[in-house]
Amino acid sequence: MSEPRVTVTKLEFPYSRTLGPVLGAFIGGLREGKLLGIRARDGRVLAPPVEYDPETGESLGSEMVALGPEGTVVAWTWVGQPTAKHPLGRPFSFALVKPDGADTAMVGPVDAGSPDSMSTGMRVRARFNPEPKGLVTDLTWEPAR
Amino acid sequence: MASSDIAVVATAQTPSVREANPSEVQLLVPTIAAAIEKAGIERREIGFTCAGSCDYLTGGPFAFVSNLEAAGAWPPISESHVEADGAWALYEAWMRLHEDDIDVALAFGSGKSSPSNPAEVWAQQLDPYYLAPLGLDPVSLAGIQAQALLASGKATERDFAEVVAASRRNAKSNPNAQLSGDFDVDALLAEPYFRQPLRKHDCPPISDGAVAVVLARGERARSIAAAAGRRPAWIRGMDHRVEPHQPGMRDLTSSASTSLAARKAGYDGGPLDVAELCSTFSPQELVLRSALGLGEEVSVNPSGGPLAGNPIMAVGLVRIAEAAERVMDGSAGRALAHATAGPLLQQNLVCLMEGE
Amino acid sequence: MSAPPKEHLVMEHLVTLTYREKLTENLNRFADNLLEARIVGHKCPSCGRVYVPPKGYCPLCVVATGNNDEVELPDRGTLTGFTIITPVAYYGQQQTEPFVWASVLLDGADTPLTGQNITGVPHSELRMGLRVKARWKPREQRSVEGMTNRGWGGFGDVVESFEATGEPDAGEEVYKEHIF
Amino acid sequence: MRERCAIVGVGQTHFKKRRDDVSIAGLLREAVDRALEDAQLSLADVDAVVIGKAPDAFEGIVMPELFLADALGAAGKPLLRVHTAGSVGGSTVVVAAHHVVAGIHGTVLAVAWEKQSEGNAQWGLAGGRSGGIGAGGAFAPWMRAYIQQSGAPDYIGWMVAVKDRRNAAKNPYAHLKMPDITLEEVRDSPMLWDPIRFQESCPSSDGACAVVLTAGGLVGRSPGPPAWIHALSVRSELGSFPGRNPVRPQAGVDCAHDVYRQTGITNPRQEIDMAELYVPFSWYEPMWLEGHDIAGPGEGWKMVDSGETDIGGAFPVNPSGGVLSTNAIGASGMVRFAEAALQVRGLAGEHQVGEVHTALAQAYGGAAQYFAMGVLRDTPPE
Repeated sequence: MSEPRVTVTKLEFPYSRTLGPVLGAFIGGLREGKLLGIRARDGRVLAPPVEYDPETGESLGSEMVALGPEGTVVAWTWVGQPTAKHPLGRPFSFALVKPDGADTAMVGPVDAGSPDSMSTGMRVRARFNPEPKGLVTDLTWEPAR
Repeated sequence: MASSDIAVVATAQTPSVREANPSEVQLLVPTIAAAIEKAGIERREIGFTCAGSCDYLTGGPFAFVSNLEAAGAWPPISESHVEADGAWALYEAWMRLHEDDIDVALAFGSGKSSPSNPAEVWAQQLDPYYLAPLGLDPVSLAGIQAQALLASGKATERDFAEVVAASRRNAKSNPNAQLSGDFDVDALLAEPYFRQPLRKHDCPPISDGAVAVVLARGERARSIAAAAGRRPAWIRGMDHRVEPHQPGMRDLTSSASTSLAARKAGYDGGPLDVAELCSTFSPQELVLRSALGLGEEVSVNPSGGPLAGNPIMAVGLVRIAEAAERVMDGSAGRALAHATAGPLLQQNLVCLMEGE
Repeated sequence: MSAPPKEHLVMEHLVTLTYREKLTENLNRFADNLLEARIVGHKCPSCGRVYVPPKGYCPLCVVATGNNDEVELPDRGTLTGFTIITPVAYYGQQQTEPFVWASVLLDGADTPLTGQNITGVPHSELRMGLRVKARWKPREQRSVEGMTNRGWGGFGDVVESFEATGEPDAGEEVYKEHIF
Repeated sequence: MRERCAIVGVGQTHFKKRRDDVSIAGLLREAVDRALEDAQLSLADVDAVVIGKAPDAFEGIVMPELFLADALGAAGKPLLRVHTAGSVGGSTVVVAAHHVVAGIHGTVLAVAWEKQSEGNAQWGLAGGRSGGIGAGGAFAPWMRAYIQQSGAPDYIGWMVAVKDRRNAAKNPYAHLKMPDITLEEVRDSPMLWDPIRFQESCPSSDGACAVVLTAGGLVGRSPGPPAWIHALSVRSELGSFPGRNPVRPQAGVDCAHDVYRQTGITNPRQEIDMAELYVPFSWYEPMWLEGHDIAGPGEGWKMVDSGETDIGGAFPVNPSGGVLSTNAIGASGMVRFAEAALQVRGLAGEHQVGEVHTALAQAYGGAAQYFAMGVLRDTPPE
């Protein structure tokens, strides 16, 4: 019997997601070089801005708060061999970054060149895509000078 | 919610392998048949069947429909499906057995990870606005968690390696394991990073597999077990809890939902012989041990756990099956099984079982 | 703050997932045979039903079937059901004209081949019971690339169509249990 | 243990072709908030959340309930995802109710949804491949077989379409509202899959539905009238095998007989006051009337013909406008239960059919192989 044939199935679709006011404000903000969070009822500022309190489900309204442009690395890992699905084509860090002014951290890529440049507590700065695509990938972090 | 008269009475699973040539249904056909045969029951005695699988892992919308062909669905059966690990299918079947009108239920879980790139599939499980477009793969997420654990001072990289060495050592006696053997911790630590601070061996293998579990109630559970010369693994309690999704909005170095589920399942921290934990990455075993308050005397993952074989969508139910087998064969008096779902232990299920 | 412009409230995200897998042994042998213009199914050792394409098990008896259960079938059978599909446009859709989607029960089989094209009669004369025979593509044009393990596309691209034979229609007893 | 269980809150979104004003979370919360308001409860009162939707590929998110956990106020609670194809909305109510009936939890929130405009359901139904036949293409041969077997005239399908679209005009949440649609308009609409015409087919909708279920002892917390659950059943069968009767699937027969048995109903046509049935193509109304033994063989279409299934008829079917008027696939099965509950509670507003003591809710899915059914009443079980 011959070696079994390899079959390839591709599931591909260009999804079109409606964002609503809160997510829309964040993604729209990136287009304008702004980083936004949202204020919860208890005063905490959540980044990325979510529509409902993660603990209680309470609706948070839409009081957006300007954050950054710098932030602090809370935790990180190093991606030595990025794949085509990753936001950067060269080695980078996926990190939890707490933007200045926020009480929570968000996951994003840090374009740091080498894992030796990375450390918990390091300061990073937001870099915005000059040709925004309207995706969260319009935001990249880089080590602050 | 503790109920003392529902038990696991039979289990069957495929070996965990890197690539199985049979289709997912073909893996399920003999597995379900074996569980039913071990229970010594007629197929028609099953009053409720519940399946767990993932369309996107199999690679097509409605993929779960094919799995019905392994469940003996003619004449029609009372059946449901969860888009989740088979452990949640077992939860639904266990719940259904509380209603007194049926005595036997079947739960199964199945998944073939080999056709896909799991890193790409599971990135699509994340928040579609803030996380999925980053191509944020589960290994990178686990790397972030591992680093947070190191920074918290709760663990060291050597601890991670020791988990791996123990897993593969335990797996030597598990015929269904995919990875097993004797490994030196220092040698493991000399391996290069894959996602710093994780090395490849800190991550689970890519696996195909299936598992089926028969539950029975009261006298029927006793008679089934007696006929097989074993004892039922009585489910003393079962519960599952979820946490907020965003990794930055919860403490990654602990697992609050595991602790809560264990408490709700009636686990009081008392003596335990075996714990089968769905610790997909080595640091997660440390997080789960701590969340459950397991002492050194507890045998954790005697099967080797997910690091020795990770058939996603079955792997959680495999934990329950492995723990139940220890109770049924009398080698454990009290056993705890854990299953998880979502990124970085977002959702956790705990099942507490005892012998007579 | 002012409301963001409407176009900023939509996010376009192309999701692409690729699945590569070996054909199951039963389908791979089925494919080998199709390329040679032979149609080989599995006969359930328990109930005797013949499945084509072979599933590798009988879903009614829930027992596995294997190479020892192979049976060759004629390339001739009966139309058991059909729909004229007017294709709707969607991402990846290549069909633009109405097409026939018919089920053909080969003589001796217990499961129909679905999704077949029927020629030799106008669409208006399609009917259950119509007798048809495979019009095989030339050997070098036969392809089984579209086959997958996932329950659809199980017949590859090996025939031009099933063509009406002109035989008298089969009776209702032949197709009434196969309205799919 | 068997606890009594009632639906005390019902919420739906406004269903539309594209809800471009909200995120997925926002869409779900619209239904959840309405259901909680109806029950006069808050998220804090909910012990567990059960969520259902059709295939994940419709929106391109694997197990979306995980990212939606926050918006559902599920943190610290059990969250269970059901997926049984088109029947899933009904199955979700059934699974949620079992949490209560089994005595596991006191108050359960059930949510079902689909935001079809994020993707394309035809692409999803085709498994992402070219040459998809759509649900209509799959079901058309069976409808043709029904028409042949029953001798039903063509216009029966048109009548169902007219009835449901006109009913939908009375339902504030329905998607397609066509108060003036005529038989001629349906008859003259394009043939999609013979015998199904465009106006005899369901739309593609964005929307969500939510239901609050609570144990008998907790019903008093909600001021509105409860809809008591008297029977629940699910049945599944193989979608294709030699000898299968897809026109009258045995799983549908068994499921119906199971709920009749549980409620002691011996003559469903007499003892049930109204039904919400999953009818995505018009011919499925008579097919289910017969397939669930509400009407005898060949009698289902006559119930349609005589107006018996109209809002003012003796056995109203789909006064909400049904799936023919509103189809966010994952939600559609739950809407059947929600609308049946509204009827029993006397809260259906303009499409209330009168006094309803006993209502039947039904959903089906896959190749007409998955069934979920329930019987609701205005009085508690004994």
